[in-house]
Amino acid sequence: MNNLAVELPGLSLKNPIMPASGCFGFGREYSKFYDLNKLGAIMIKAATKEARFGNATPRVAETASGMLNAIGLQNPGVEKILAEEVPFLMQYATPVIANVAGSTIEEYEAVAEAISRSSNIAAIELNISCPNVKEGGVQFGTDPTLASEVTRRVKAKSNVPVYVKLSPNVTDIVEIAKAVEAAGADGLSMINTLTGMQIDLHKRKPVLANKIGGMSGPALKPIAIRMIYQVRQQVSIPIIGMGGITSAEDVLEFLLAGASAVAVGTANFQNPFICPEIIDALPGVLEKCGFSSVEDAIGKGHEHATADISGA
Amino acid sequence: MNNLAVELPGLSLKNPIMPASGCFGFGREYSKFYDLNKLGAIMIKAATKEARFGNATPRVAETASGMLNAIGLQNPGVEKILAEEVPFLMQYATPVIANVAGSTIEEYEAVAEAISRSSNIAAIELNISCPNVKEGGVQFGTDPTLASEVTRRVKAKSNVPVYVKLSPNVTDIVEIAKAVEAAGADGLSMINTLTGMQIDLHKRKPVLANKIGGMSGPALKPIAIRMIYQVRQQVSIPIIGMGGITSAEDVLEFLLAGASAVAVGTANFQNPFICPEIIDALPGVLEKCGFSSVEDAIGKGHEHATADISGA
Amino acid sequence: MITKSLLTIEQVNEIALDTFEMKLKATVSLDEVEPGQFIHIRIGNDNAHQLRRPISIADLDKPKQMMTIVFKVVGTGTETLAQANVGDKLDILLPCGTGYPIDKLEVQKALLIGGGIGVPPLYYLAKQLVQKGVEVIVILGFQSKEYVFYEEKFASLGVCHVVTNDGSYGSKGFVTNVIQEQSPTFDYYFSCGPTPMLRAVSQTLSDKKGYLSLEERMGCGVGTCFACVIPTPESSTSYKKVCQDGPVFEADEVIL
Amino acid sequence: MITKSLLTIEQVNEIALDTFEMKLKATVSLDEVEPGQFIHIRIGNDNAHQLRRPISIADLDKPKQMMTIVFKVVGTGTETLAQANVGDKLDILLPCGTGYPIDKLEVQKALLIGGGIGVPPLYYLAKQLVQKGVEVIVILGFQSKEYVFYEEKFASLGVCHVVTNDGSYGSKGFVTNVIQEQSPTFDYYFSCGPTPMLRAVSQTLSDKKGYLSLEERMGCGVGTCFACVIPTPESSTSYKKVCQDGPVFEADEVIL
Ligand SMILES: Cc1cc2nc3c(=O)[nH]c(=O)nc-3n(C[C@H](O)[C@H](O)[C@H](O)COP(=O)(O)OP(=O)(O)OC[C@H]3O[C@@H](n4cnc5c(N)ncnc54)[C@H](O)[C@@H]3O)c2cc1C
Ligand SMILES: Cc1cc2nc3c(=O)[nH]c(=O)nc-3n(C[C@H](O)[C@H](O)[C@H](O)COP(=O)(O)OP(=O)(O)OC[C@H]3O[C@@H](n4cnc5c(N)ncnc54)[C@H](O)[C@@H]3O)c2cc1C
Ligand SMILES: Cc1cc2nc3c(=O)[nH]c(=O)nc-3n(C[C@H](O)[C@H](O)[C@H](O)COP(=O)(O)O)c2cc1C
Ligand SMILES: Cc1cc2nc3c(=O)[nH]c(=O)nc-3n(C[C@H](O)[C@H](O)[C@H](O)COP(=O)(O)O)c2cc1C
Ligand code: FES
Ligand code: FES
Repeated sequence: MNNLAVELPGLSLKNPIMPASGCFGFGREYSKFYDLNKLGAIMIKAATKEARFGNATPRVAETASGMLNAIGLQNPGVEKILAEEVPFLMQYATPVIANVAGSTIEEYEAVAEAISRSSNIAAIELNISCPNVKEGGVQFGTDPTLASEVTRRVKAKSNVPVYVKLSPNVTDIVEIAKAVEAAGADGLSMINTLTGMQIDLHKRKPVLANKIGGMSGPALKPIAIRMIYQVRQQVSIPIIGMGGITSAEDVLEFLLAGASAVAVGTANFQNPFICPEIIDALPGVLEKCGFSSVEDAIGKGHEHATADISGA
Repeated sequence: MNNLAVELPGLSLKNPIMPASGCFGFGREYSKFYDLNKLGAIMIKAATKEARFGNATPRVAETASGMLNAIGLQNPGVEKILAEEVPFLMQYATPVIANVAGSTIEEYEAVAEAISRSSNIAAIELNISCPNVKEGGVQFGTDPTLASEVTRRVKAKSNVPVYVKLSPNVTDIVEIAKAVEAAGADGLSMINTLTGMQIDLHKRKPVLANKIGGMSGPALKPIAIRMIYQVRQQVSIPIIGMGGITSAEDVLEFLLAGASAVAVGTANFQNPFICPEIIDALPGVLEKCGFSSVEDAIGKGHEHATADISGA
Repeated sequence: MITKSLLTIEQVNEIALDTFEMKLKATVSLDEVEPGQFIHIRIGNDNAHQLRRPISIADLDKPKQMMTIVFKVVGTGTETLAQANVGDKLDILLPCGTGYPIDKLEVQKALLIGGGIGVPPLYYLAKQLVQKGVEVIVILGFQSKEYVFYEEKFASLGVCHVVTNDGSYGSKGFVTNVIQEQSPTFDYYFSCGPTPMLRAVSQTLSDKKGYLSLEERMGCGVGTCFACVIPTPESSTSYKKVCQDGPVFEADEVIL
Repeated sequence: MITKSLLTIEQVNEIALDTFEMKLKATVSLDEVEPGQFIHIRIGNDNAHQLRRPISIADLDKPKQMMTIVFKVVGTGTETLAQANVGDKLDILLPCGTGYPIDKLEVQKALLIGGGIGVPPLYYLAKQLVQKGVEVIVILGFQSKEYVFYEEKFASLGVCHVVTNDGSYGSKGFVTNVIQEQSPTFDYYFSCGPTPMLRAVSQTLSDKKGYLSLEERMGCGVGTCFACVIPTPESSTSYKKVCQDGPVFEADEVIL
């Protein structure tokens, strides 16, 4: 038996590790580093209705144990992605999760509809949390009413499960999570980046052309763990967790907090082999911490173990 | 002329560097490392009406380029602080800023009143953002109506300027900043910690006894810079900035974002000499970046320099 | 007075599983250092690690300005420390905390009880006691055989019992089992180890006078942040700080 | 194909103010590496630095598997790199990007124009061109005298003009001033330096064929993150990726 396997709506994962949207392109580049069959799933880069160029450069900056990005949803548009990018991934026995973005509810609906006409996509990750575009994106993720509305309408157009990707830039993440659960979301994906800024001391202006960007990487992990832990206590749909994962130990921490699977983003840039390395290390870490399987560990950080009096 | 001096409501600072509340106790310990006269000001540990023990331990955890704390406002109560702690600081020509906390508006008022009876406190830092107590604290900092109400009532009881300390755990920090400005705040102090969690893989429960704690340190800096930059554009009262400062370069980044002075918290734990070291390094950093003084740099990250075509 | 200084690593040895002994050369005087005190070590020199790590002083050679520490790799900080090379410098605060007040005690016979990484500070304590003419009996508890260290060193100073949780070395069980079986006589006991062990020890020896050295997660290590407080019996808000008032306390001074 | 490997540092020298030359020994073959390609270097081995740093290949000795890089300390990453010791290993991605396509070009005479830290990749390019029998003319621009490096190395390969912004060495001004004054004849120009310089160069030489090597902040360095895109003339959404399609582009292929 494979003790890494996880069953989620629409997703039979051989292991709980997938690259995060926007950090793996459409898989071609990293497929030269290793066999993508190894991955639990692949979350591809955000799709909008039409092609977008995205923001001006610089688009990234490094922060302490993290980075800022303001790519701005650059993509060739959903039809081109389905026609030219996704077929490449069909050679792998690895489910593809499409990240759906938009500026209006109608655009979200149109992208979801296009994806539903394809048979190559296993699930939708509904991105209501992109902090890097002027319109849409994050405002849908910070207002429970809008979040609920876009979820409901995208669900109606979709023939695959919809995981709603939440923004951490909110006062009360549980409120948003409950709203999208009530609106029919099949799962949650959390968290997207936290908005931040870096200022260039010599140029006397923000480093990023977009001024503000989304912070990702290990710096974000405590925030992600806290939010997943809180949401897990009040919502019952499964959570795909992400935010600063760089090791199998981090994966277990997300499982304990209540995630059923995880995505690895920024760490791919530091180490292109990070996903397979984590997958290889995970069984050992589970065993060392006394878990028989991934399923066994999910949510276990909510039960409280008692201390022992051993001498060491 | 001292090019580090800054004038703020109630505070004539010889330099813009002060230790942050909760990271410097009441000054006694660090006074053994260096002369506290060196500091621009001192923000002392939070005071409540009665003595509080705070949370159970463990109270701190390390995160990537940051830490979590859940001290829980442990303090001997405002009267004891005024009688037993503050007099020690009176030997120094360094203004003392008292951090005022509470669970109810009445408690905040009572603490502010007690402080106003003392002549040793130069300003109040109104802590409506402590994430580590069950009641009060952060809820006042996340709701603009409550934030405005507590500010207005504390202002009415105070005879020194009131700097309201904002929580970053909000969807829209500008809204809160505007509310407290309208309620009469003399300045802002931003930001407090971002709530996070860490889970112990072996014990299968959150590391902190309080489960959730506040994240501070360099990991927080991009968030602080972004929030100060945003607030600076819409609010005119001065800002004391903080969040992850570990160097004079960081200080300049906060000044450019719009802070008029800064506080250094977590970095004191890594290096007890961090405040004097930053103060000594600041003139050189200002000069290298073309600023004649601290006042000259404040808010300068909002004007956009043009690129040059130099060969390097 | 606590100062910040650099210690040069002169030697690193793995003396038991995951357990490293490090010999450090100081440039500042170590004359004022007392048994039971600790150093607060910065990890790395960038921002990755914000908190220092408290490690007890396991041995001192004051004339030579040499210090020994012994630590177990349990996380990223101690792992980084274990990978340091001879010649590297450690940024430390020293001496931290309040040690065992042996100069103020009337003691002929002492019982030393150490558990796991609580063993190291007892070694310098034992040496100091023996030098003062005190007879020492030592009980050391470890998880299992692979983790045992310093047995011979202690044995050269007095009677030394080793106990392992799984019985893979010495007797099987906890340090408290040895206390109960051996019922040693002594004036004072001195114990260091994880809190559950100290709790068991102080309950078992509730009719004796003793000192406990506590472990608590620390922020500043110098008394400012209130991370490391432990409640005391006086009132519901009374406390001591492990980093400053401790790590060594009289057994009845704190509530474990 | 890009691979991840470790390079061992065999030598580090400060060759100009804040400018370091590093000689690196590879364990993988460097035979496929082309002039203008870069390596993407991990900084440190903990989490403090999430992004690798792109540094051009300044010279290669393929039989000996030796590589030279030259970099200027401008921030925390290059500062950490400059503090590395001989014997340390660098975790790198190699070879990244697309270099100067000199094997596909008909060229007798080439003009090389480098600015600041854009100078290094031109050195290996110049060597390769000269080896192919191409005559090279070199113009190097630096901020000021203290930053000048590799002048003699280039001078041994062809005519080399140095210009500094402040005139403290060579002629005063920008590389474009030298182009205008000297009006050199050539078939192709090859330029590398900061974007404003490349823009000026390509405007000055708008009637000539040339290649530009661009600098852009990078995330992945391998084409997945879209951090490093540059617009191209075809449409309002058309682009190239500096890390993958570049860093070398034909001058009219991209919009600077
Ligand atoms: C006064 C005192 C003396 C000590 N002396 C020794 C000694 O001589 N040898 C030795 O091996 N260990 C000793 N310890 C325990 C040692 O400090 C921890 O094992 C060490 O800090 C773990 O760091 P880490 O980064 O490897 O673990 P991590 O778990 O990654 O550390 C994360 C954080 O938790 C803290 N932490 C984790 N475990 C402990 C613990 N048991 N006690 C206190 N803080 C902890 C760390 O300091 C750090 O802030 C002592 C602790 C104290 C309080
Ligand atoms: C293809 C390519 C080749 C390069 N070759 C060289 C070389 O041979 N020698 C050399 O000295 N420099 C070279 N650079 C520039 C070099 O990458 C930067 O100077 C370096 O990344 C700065 O890192 P830092 O941490 O010191 O600076 P920081 O400012 O602290 O870096 C912060 C972030 O900004 C990025 N960044 C900062 N400046 C630049 C820049 N000018 N270009 C791209 N990214 C930048 C860093 O990579 C990092 O992600 C090259 C850049 C590119 C794109
Ligand atoms: C360069 C970059 C691009 C990203 N693009 C997207 C995107 O298109 N859609 C999306 O939902 N999230 C995007 N994200 C967010 C990540 O998917 C992920 O939620 C976040 O980075 C936190 O995970 P990490 O810390 O492992 O990177 C992007 C992140 C980065 C760093
Ligand atoms: C251990 C600790 C205790 C703190 N206690 C208080 C407090 O009592 N009152 C308060 O307003 N802020 C408190 N803070 C928040 C700091 O004052 C500061 O806002 C925050 O830590 C960000 O700055 P830094 O990253 O430099 O630490 C505390 C922070 C830490 C780390
Ligand atoms: S560790 Fe800060 S008070 Fe003890
Ligand atoms: S740096 Fe990631 S696509 Fe170029």
